[in-house]
Amino acid sequence: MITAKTALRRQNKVQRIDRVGKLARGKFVSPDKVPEILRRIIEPGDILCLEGDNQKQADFLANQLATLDKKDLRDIHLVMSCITLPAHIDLFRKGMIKQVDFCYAGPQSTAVADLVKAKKFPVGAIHTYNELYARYYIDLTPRVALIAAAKADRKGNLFLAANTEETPAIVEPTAFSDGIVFAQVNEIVDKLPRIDIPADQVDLVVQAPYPMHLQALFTRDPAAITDVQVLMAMVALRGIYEKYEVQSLNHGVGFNTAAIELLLPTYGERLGLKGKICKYWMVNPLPTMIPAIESGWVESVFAVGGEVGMERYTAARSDVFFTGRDGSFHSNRAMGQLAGHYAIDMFIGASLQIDINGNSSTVSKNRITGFGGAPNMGCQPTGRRHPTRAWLKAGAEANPGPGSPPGRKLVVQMVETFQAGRVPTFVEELDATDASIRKALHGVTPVMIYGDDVTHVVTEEGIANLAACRSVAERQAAIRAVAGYTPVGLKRKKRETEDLRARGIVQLPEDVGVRPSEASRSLLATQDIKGLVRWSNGLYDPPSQFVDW
Amino acid sequence: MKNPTQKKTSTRAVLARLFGSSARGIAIEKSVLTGYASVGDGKVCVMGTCNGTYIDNAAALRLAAHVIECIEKHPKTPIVMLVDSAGQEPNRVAEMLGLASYFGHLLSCLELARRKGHKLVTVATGQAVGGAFLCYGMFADRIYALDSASVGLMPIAAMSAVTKIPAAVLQKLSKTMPSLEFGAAPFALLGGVEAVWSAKDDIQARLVGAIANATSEDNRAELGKKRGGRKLALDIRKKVLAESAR
Amino acid sequence: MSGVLFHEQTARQRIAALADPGSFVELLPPPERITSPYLAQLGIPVSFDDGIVIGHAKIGGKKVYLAAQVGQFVGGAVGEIHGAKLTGLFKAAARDKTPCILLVESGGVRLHEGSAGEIAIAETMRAIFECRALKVPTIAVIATDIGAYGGIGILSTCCDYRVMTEHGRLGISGPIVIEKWMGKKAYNSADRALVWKTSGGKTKYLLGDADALVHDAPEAVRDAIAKFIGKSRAVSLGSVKARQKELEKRLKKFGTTNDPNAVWKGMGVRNVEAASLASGPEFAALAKRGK
Amino acid sequence: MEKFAKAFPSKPLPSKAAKPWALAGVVGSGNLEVLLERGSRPTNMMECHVETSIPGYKASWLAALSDFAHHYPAGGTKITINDQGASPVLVNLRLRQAYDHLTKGEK
Repeated sequence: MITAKTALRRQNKVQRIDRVGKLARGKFVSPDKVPEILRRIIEPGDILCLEGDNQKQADFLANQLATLDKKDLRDIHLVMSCITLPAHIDLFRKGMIKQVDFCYAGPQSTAVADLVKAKKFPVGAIHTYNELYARYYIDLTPRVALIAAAKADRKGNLFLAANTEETPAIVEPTAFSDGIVFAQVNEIVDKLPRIDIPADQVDLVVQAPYPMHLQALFTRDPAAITDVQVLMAMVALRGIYEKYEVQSLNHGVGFNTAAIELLLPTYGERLGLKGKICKYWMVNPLPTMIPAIESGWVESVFAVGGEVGMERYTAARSDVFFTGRDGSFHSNRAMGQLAGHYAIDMFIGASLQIDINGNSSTVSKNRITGFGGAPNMGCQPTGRRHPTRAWLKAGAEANPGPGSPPGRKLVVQMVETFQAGRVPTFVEELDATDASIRKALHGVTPVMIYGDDVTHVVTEEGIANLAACRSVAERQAAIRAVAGYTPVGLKRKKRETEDLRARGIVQLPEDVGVRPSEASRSLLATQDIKGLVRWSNGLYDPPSQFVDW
Repeated sequence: MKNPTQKKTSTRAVLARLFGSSARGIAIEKSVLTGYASVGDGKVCVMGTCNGTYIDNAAALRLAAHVIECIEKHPKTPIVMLVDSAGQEPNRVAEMLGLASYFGHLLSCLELARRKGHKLVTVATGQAVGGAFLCYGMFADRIYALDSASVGLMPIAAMSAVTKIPAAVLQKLSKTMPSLEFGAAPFALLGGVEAVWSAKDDIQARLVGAIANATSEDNRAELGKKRGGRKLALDIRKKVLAESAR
Repeated sequence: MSGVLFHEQTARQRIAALADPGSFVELLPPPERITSPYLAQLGIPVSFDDGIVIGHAKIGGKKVYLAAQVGQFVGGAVGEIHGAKLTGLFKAAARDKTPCILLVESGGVRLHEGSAGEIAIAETMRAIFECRALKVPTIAVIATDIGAYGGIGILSTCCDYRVMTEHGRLGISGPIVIEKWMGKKAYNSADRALVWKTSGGKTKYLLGDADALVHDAPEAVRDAIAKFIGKSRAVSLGSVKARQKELEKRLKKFGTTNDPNAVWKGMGVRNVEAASLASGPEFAALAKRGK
Repeated sequence: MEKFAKAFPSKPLPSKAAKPWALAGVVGSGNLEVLLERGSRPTNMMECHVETSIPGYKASWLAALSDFAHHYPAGGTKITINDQGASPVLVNLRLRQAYDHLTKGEK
């Protein structure tokens, strides 16, 4: 038997396609033939890439793959960014996977933790997005890639609509190494609105019986934003955005940052910050940004992915969003992550756990979530050379030595001191340091953002400027000072806190000009989804799970 | 919730026990009862449910129509309401059409009857739970239950499933809090039914007495306090009345 | 408008916003600590008002009795104390011939207290009709997503008038219960657009089960209440016969459709999309409410 | 459920308090109600009673209440809390709201 290892790649590819034979008409196959075709084009030992990030999923192909068994397919080295679907989990339960390299396991994080415990989840490594895409070009080049597109034309050209996301990052390394690219599409048409992937790079196409799965991941209902989150948002706006004149930035997915977006047209406007901050964004088309965009705050938005319901709005605001000639929204995950790494003043995000050194993680013994893209942006790009005001100002505070870059990206962790149910956010030691997790990850502790990269921690208690700390002990004291009534916070020493406050390393809300009693949801540009629809002049179509009228 | 229990054999038997041979005047259509019968020397209007059926929009309307007819054609005739219903079936179309309003309409018709001098007496014959009991049976002047009837909010197992409180905990508490217990007897302790009629009783005679003694004064809170099953309700109501009169 | 959303307010804030300034007098106020012995026994936090604030106040100078349920507290559900406060209030209203307004926010009977809550709802229904027989106006305001469900849904339909906002929901069985019963295909409870088209204020207004559809603002709710406290709706042979006809017609016309849009169209909404976006009186203007 | 009580030294409440009692917050998931009443003795202590659905956080409760007693003149008041898992920041916010209602009659 010829295996992938012994044959020339190109010859081997021809053989695989030959095996498909009459099951396909040219490139096109019918849905019911897909399991058999997968059986014929995938060989033991293959590196198989399944497209699927936290939003867009080649779910039809994944579901068909999961109908196969170990006797059909085995020893697969699975590479994919997000383990999201029950079908993905099935592949492991059936013992078809010999190794997996991935980034993130959001909805399946509990199932993944269980599989790890049962030793049925042989992890190579958990990556960040760009790290994994980079490895597709180095040592994890896919032999077969199963991808998803919105539309194909009769030649097999693909249109990716608003959700380009990671498709190019998968297709290019696969197609240019004699791998097989198999695309599921929602529709086959005569003429595409635009060509995102040329037919030349596509081997097989199936029109899926149902449209690909798209998760509305970035929609945050303003109704769920709390007064405390508004308080934190006000503190961040004054103590960081205003102070450093942050012009280019990324926002994580969360209610904290949604509160900031909704404060720009109200509180931000009152502070006279329009035009001074928040002009250039690397962020998905967040519905909560609509009021700021409509109020003229935003120059441009580049995104790693689309967002369900924002299609008409983004098309209408092509002056702000990147769009194709046809007017439809364009995203690119790899390029977006790259932009978020090198070209922004600030990354701000939340985390489930932060230790006394500022390391953060979303992993616990019972939930292995992984990383996604946050660490690509929430880190110091020491390869950066271009200056901006924020970068230089933050750099100066960090008092760089002769061997360090002069600037620093602002990497901000914004968290409440407690999670729901009085679970403390601040801990002495991360759950992620658990021995069994470290063992499964070959000795690596799954830290989301390293403490050394973090410049500020914002809580409802105030701001800790970690970049300005001069020692590990000082950094720990600064974190305790804003850790409130958590066990970590209760250990703070009054005098130490007062000293840090005198030096501006710790700032309470009043120190940055925020009165906590002012913090109220009524400051938000809108308090519900309906308001976002109104701000968009009816162009935003919220998914029906968000419609409460 | 459970499927309606089918007790086809017993419906006519129950009607016969209550109304003797005059039960022939009661029609059963899709488990909804409407008609007229005799109790003692007097004529009564009979309406209600059987077979543990669900009450939907149409059933509520048929019951309401019967009450209206009784008001128009048989002034002051006592109305006997029989209850054997598992409640309303959870149904989206029924909700969309406003099932609550259909029930509210049925209650309005009964209220009109009361104001026009009809006595209202309920006998819970089978299941008397949830919305089905609220939408007519519990609205009577006086409410009675056969001891075989399943009366109450819901059985402890169901309560446990919804509240996530272990059934054993609820079971134990129900010893001192009859409100948590399911059945005609604990419901009577709360004042929710005037009396429970046993199999040995002369039901027809009881019904005669019930109709004769019915008044439109709602006495349930008083009964609940007297019987010790609902210790707080009456005093709190009185307190509200006293404080608001100040 | 003040910009304050009615559905965002707490029960106490709602009362403060509706009543003439300083006019509200609470009955059985929190310092009396009349809390549920059932919840205490079950190890569930109690509340000093047991989830309902009651009292009297003036609205536009006219005395009213007011009750506001606290939806956050065990879903606003009715236990023995909560229910007794409610019954007492309507009885006081009947005694004093003073209008009674219930700001509804309740899933119905508080299961943790078993049948006591169910009987209390039945008793309150009797008290409501006592008011109505005396031409004392009773008004239910349903303006939040917790809405009026279960026994409280039925109770709300016993009042003279219902004031709703588009966020309010009125029904008996909630979407999760129905989904469990009929399956996700028949009713996906996460499809909130469908949930609101099924039980939301707009649909209820179109069908005539809500008497006013107002903006989600305390001033708008107050204006609607002010309009209704001067009138009442007698339960008469004529009125129940008319209602019987109306409900029969409704069942015949829409009883076989699954599609709430068909109901909207059938009740005179020409442009469903535009109507979906419109609120309160603007919605009412877009829909010539069918008979 | 966990239940505890403690009194904290606090400067006497200004005598011109607007109301005899004030209530802030509601009992609900992640929320609490704070009942603040005048007329407790001695007038240089703030008396606190807490009932919380999440046991094990007594230390952080006491620290938060102690800080409040330190920052606000609340001597001679009695605070009673029904809690369903509120975070300390929310506890603080409710205490302040109740205090404002009591002293200024604000809603």
